[in-house]
Amino acid sequence: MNLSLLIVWPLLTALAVLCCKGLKQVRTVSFGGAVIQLLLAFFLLMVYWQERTAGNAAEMLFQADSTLYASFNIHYHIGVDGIAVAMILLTAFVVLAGVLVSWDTDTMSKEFFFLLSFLSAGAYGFFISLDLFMLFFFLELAVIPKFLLIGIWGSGKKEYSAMKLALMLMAGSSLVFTGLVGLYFNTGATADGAHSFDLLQIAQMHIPLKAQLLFFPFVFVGFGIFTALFPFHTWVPDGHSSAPTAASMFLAGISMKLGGYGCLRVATYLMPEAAQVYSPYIIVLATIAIIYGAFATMMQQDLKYINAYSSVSHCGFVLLGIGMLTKTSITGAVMQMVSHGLMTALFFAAIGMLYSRTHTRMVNKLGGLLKIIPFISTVFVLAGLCSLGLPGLSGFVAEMTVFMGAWQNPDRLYRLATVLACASIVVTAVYILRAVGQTVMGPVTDSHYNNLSDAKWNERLAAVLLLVGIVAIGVAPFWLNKLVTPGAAIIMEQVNKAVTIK
Amino acid sequence: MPMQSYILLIPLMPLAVFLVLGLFGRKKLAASAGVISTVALLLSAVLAIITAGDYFFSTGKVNGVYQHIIAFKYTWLQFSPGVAIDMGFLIDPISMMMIVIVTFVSLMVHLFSLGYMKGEGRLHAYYAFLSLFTFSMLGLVLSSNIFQLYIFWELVGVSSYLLIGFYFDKPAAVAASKKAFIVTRFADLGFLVGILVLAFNAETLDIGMLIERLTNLQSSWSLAITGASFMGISALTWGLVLVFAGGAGKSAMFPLHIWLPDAMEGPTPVSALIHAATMVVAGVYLVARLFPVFSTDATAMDIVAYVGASSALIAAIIACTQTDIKRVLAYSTMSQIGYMMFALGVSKYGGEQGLGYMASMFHLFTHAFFKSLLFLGAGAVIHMVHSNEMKNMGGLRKLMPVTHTCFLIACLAISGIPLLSGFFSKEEILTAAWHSNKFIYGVALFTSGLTAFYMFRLYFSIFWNKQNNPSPEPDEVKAHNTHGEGTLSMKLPLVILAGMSVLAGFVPFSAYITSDGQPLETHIDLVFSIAPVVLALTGIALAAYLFRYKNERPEKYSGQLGGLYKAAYSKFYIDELYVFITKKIIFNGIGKPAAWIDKNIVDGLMNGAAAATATVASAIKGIQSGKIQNYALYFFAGIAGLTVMVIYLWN
Amino acid sequence: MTAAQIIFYIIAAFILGTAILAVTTRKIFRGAIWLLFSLMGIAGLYFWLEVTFIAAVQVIVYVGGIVVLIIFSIFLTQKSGKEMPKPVGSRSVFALLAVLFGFAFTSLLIYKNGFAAGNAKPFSADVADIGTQMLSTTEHGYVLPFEVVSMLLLAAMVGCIVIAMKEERQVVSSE
Amino acid sequence: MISLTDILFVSTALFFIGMYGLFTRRNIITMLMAVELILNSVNINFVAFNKYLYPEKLDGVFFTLFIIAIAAAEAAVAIAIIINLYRSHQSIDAEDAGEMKF
Amino acid sequence: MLNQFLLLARQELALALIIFILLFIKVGTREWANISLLHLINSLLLVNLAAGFFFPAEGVLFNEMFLTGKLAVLEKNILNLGTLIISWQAYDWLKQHGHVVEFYVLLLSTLMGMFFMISSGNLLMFYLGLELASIPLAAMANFDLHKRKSSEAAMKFVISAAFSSGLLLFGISMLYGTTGTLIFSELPAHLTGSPLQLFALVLLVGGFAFKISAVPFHLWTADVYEGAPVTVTAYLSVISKGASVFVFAAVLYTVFKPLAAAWYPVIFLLGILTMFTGNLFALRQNNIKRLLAFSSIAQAGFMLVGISGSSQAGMASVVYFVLVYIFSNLGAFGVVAVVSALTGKENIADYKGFYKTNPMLAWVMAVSLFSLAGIPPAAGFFGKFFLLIAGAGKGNYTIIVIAALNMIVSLYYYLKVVKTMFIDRHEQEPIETLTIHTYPKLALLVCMAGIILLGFVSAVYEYIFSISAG
Repeated sequence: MNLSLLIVWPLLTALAVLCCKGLKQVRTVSFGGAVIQLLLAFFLLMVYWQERTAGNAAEMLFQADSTLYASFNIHYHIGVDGIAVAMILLTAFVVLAGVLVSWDTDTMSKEFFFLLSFLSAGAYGFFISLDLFMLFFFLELAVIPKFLLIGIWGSGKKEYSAMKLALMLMAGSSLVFTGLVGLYFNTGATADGAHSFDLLQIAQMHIPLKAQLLFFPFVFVGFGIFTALFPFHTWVPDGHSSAPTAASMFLAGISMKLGGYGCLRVATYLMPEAAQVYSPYIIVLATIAIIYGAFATMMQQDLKYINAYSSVSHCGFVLLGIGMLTKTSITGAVMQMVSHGLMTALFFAAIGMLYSRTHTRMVNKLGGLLKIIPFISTVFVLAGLCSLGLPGLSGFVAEMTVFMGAWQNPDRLYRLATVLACASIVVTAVYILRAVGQTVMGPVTDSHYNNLSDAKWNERLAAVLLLVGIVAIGVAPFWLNKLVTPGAAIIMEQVNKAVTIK
Repeated sequence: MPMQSYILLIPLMPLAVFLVLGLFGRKKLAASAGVISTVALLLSAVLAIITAGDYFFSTGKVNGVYQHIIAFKYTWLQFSPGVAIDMGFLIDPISMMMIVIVTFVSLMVHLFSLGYMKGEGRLHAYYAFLSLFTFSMLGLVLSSNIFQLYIFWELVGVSSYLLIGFYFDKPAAVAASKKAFIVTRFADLGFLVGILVLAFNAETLDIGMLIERLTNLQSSWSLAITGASFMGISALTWGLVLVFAGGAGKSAMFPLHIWLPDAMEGPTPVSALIHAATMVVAGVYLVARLFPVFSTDATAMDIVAYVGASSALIAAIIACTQTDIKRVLAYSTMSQIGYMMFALGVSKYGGEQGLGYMASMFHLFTHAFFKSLLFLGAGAVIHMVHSNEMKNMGGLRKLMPVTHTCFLIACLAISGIPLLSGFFSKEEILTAAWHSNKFIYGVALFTSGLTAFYMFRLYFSIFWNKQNNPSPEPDEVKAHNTHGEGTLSMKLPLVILAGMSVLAGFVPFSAYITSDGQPLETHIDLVFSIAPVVLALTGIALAAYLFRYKNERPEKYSGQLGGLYKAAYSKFYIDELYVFITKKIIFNGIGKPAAWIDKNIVDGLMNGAAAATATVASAIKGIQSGKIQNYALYFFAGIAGLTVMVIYLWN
Repeated sequence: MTAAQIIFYIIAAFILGTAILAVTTRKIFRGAIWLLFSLMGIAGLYFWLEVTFIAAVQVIVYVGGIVVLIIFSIFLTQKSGKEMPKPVGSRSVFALLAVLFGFAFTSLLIYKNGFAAGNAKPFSADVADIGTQMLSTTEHGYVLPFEVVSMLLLAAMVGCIVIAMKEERQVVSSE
Repeated sequence: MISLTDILFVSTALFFIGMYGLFTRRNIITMLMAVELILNSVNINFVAFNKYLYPEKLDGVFFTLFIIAIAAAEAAVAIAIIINLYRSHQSIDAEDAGEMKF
Repeated sequence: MLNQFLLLARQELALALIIFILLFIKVGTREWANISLLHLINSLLLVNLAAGFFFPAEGVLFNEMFLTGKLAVLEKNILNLGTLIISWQAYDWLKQHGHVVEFYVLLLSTLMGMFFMISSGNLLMFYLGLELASIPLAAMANFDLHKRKSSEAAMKFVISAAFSSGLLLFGISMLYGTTGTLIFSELPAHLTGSPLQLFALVLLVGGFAFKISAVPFHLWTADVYEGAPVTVTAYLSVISKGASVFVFAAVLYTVFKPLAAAWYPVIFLLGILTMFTGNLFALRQNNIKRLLAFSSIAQAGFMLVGISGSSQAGMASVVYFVLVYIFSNLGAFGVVAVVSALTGKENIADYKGFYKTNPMLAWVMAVSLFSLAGIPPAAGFFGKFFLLIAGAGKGNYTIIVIAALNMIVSLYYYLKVVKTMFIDRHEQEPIETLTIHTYPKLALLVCMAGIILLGFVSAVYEYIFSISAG
């Protein structure tokens, strides 16, 4: 399969959207585009399985490589492994759902859907990049559309949030950039003696330990900002809560995953020794994020803040999984990324649906909606249950994999971190049940609510789509596990190959 | 074996019902939901009984020992080589017993609900949740993998949450469901970490393998887990105690019991199913499931025993003072589970020493019948008077003769009156306790007296003791309630369960279910039985004295007991303690500061960085003074500075 | 001390003295005159250095051109005899310090550099040489810079005309 | 004997005198005068270097010539601008022409 | 000789030719209408640009006073292109202006000065080119004849320029005194690093720094940019700066190669100071021209980072960046020019609700600003990336960290403008929907095309890289 299609198609969609007139055309085109994205993603999954079952054991499949800038040795090098395929699937799901929930965006609809498609192109590009330059290119590509999406279509203190998000993400990518340049200059002799940005090539080389130690924090913290690494997570609550629904879904569902993916693919994979050295720090920060995010969530009143802070907590699991440096934990981290992406997108979609009807997101102002708008409320409850790790939904599987993997690391600090992380699922239960209990259960707090109408077809479709993903992972995690594990194994091989320095 | 092909159907039937009702129930199947799920469950129950019968009477026994059979196994999630979550069915005596109990009680509850829930809204959801619960519970008891068990464990918790909160527009129900879930979640944390500890050291999640590796004291796994220690306690103990914590949470053992009384906010049939017969004994089942491992560790066993015994006693004391009939039953449940738990705790593995194990399972078995009967009876009463409070009841024996009789049988059974089922199982427990721990025996004996007292306090308050308050006179009640004592579907389960409560004790239990699978010879020592029976009768007599007719004595005595009564009435202030810890310490002490820190310090750092930049920017604005001569001066200063620097650096 | 030396010192003192006066006097017209003297002094220095052509150009262009231009512009913009405002106090202190430091520093550098003393080789810069070289395209030819300068003068002229030409102007726009 | 260094001291002094003028004189015309002093000091440098050190070629002399020409052009443009400034500001005090700042 | 002169200096000669055509028109009897004049000039400039690409040749003229090569030709073509774009953008402003011919004479003279500067092989020619490139510019800054700010700007520019050229000359004289030659190719052999030479070097660097407005020699920039007509500001910020950067890099790399250890820290320090100062000042600006002025200062800092790389990649990335920068900055200035010429509004606050009324212009502005901020897929991203890689080539990662930090700060004020245009609502009237003439439109189109395509057409950079060796 030609992977470039994954970049080209969303871009074409975006261009087509620009040529449309009126909301109806625009949304039809972007819906069509998103559906085809999803089909492409499934097709990719299929051919990927075929290749793998046919015995193709290459690290990356469907590679394409052409020189872009010969003098800097920058290549257009793309390819996917199981991890990337999983992330691409996630993106396709979230994008389609995002298009569906923004069905009635009537202000500047053309721009809205254009930016959405553009964003998805960036995300796909990021996940298929095997060249650090390209990776960085796609990473930064997404910053501005997010700014505009929040700033124009957002709510509340949207300008502040948009600016904060843009600046903090820029800070993240700046750090990544520094790290990448550092890496680049430490890639000594390739075949032709030049420096290299190529992920696979660099992985084969040995980056000097000193350089690794110097640049690992840059790369990791840089990507970490994207994935809400404590204490650089503060863009998450503000950004998510101000963003329009689709943008929140995209932000939490995909954008934060860029960071996790980067931490894994670039930081850990390319600098395995440094990953070992820094792993205690990662663990500490991740644990703080998990616990502290969970407790901070407990005190929030705004549903979007609740989900945003819980994202901080949940993305902490991703970092924890990566920091634990065991194959299982890394697999778990990737599964958590996918799971959290779907779950949080669903959550935001549900919150968006509630908000568009009740015009409030305050937990204490809502109540009893289960009776009035059962579909939306059920979706909301399910998202909540997924968030608190109900078996049968994706969150459980991912978290448990992280825990299992984490426990394999016998160090006492790591054990403590694992126990604390486990403890957070209790806190998660507290805040989720509080939100669910006050919002959709209890007596109806406002007589206006009695006239609300339940979800329309587009909203239903969006929710069902995401739920299908969540349940597919939750009930049958083995396929995702099988998809991800080889990639995680390769990364761990790299880590284990590196001399243990601790 | 044909068994394996249809054993899958047992849990899948309710699952299918759940899915069908959950997806399509609201619009199309609202009316027929109850019938569909009842029929499906009937099939399940029949299959379960056939399967169990097949196992116990023909296929299960090989060389006189009941085998552990893996009926089905599928790798669901592979963590690392050897460590995987398998979805499998483990067939052994206790799982067979459990599927019978679960399907049977569930069937009774379904039947009862047909009448009890008539006219309620969202019945499809109710039956969907019930089916989900039944599925999860069956999955739990059949689990062959400890993580699989955990998965169903959680699912059971969620279905319990959904069912308790079924009346979701009642804030008390929402709060109770939340409390139940969170408290058990907290306990599950222990279970989870326990699994991690055990699985890490045993390098497997398969229960059979786990037991095999950890009980073989010479194996490398066993050496590793006993060798590793944390805070002076071996990893094995840690793991087992943590796992037990999970079980204690689910089984409402002191001090994690606080959710159970509140859970009575749910519909009464639900209480009968979940909070009497099935889910709450999951903790006992869990310990029993891992019993071979538990039995290798004395510390863990002691903890199990003492937690069980103290729960039994405390719950019994509290039960004496409660006025909400369902709460009385809830505490009674807790007390009885305490019995089962300490029975396990005092037991050993294998042979005569394993009496406690067998007794515990026996009690679990009998308790399921009479306790669900008690709940369903209470449900029938509540259905009648629309209240849970004792003071609104009284003299109902005429109005509800069937209920009255059944309830009486159940009360006698639980009190341990000879020839009823409770007597047999309780005797075995007391015997087991007597043989290993005299202190616990004393506690248990005292508790059994208390049990008789509070059960008959309940019985007399409901069915005798004419009520004094003017509102609903029995006649009026009758006038108000056109449905009288209830439909046949409500009475039938009561009668069936009453029958079971009488007969269950005559099952030769020790022949089938023992710690090591080999039949055990047990006998009832009449002399030994005197003390508990006399105590029980004393309790009943006391209850009759106090509550049979309306009088001033209860208040007088409770006044005399003073502080103790008040403390027991307030459930020993454990709830308040929890509220203090959660609200004051966790909410105000951790949550609020965390949110505050995030808003002010962490975010303040980010905003501060921006503000600092702005400050610097405005501080240096003077350089751009607009005065050309200043510019020239800066220019020259730049040149001078750079020159000095360059010359300095060059040298 | 030879006569040449004495003359040099006199010229140097004259140049510097008048230059200092030119930049410090409070009367602008006098400043222009002091500048004139200073430039004349520099022309004298060129004579002393035996580069007569430069000296002549100095007199013609500076004295005859630039200073006249400056004096004209003073007439245009200033009431004669009016004292100029005092320099800004703090700035003159800084300026003095900067200048003194600069002078000391530069002098030190020049002193330390130790240029070879005396003119070992003969040096002649007569008008004819300069003329031929100026228009030569061969080695040591300066025709290209010459043309460039001519372009510059042309452009400067055009610019001056546009800017300084008196126009029909309405109101001085005050933004 | 007058050494090159002596001449360079003179030119350097002139350079900094001009600079001082530029820094302190508020009248823009006098600032321009100061600039002329600076350029003259450079001229002296070029001529002196040429004569004393590198007499084979007339590099310095030519440079001086071009500087003089450019100084004239510069002065002309500057004065035109000053006159224009005077028209709009009614002042040629450098302190008055400081509207744009920060 | 003459043939060679015609061939090698054809770009300069072409400019001279246009200047003379204009002068003839001016002194001729026929009154030309502004519009037809502008048509003529714009066509001439287009031809001039196109002609620049033909017959590239390398060679030396006049005893190394003039040297040219592929890189020099390319640089001049880049400047030609920029000038053409600026000329197109100036259409609205110039068509009402009374001195169109004079404006173009001055403009093209300065351009010619820059060409000579680029081709100079000799300090004298370099100096003359520099002066030719700056003195007429001072006059041009005053071309809004009736505006106070314009006069003030011109005054500040001319005095600063005179002062800086005085210092530069002092430096050149010292260089001459210590080496005895003015020819670039002969200089390196004589550079010993004596303190006086270092002093001269710093003075020379100061002169360049003044032209590219590096801190602390930048103070004139903001005031002049704000006061001067938008067109002149654009020219100053792009063409003048670009040319100086080209020459600066070339001079440092070739002439002062022996003193690399001395100038490297200087460039490094200047780069850091320039980035920080430019960005910090830009944060608090309310006038769009002044904002762009400080932004262009900050950009100069980035260019210095590239220069500090002192390698083939350094040279190439600087040239490439200037090309990108021309498109980006002129895109932004083009919008400002149109708005300023048609409405006279130059404050950022005036742009509130701009997207509602002028979506295309707002997009152009936004994309240009993103390119300036270095956000992909705009070419500015590639430009900055290459500059920084070149700058870090010597293993100096500090500068990368600092540059990255500055990219965050700069993003803030660029986004502030974007926010104003796209998000804010104007309380009163927003800028009305503007009808734009073909020329400015074309100019903006070219800019957009450049910004979007330049990054992906890697051949451009690779070509520049291949010719910037040595």
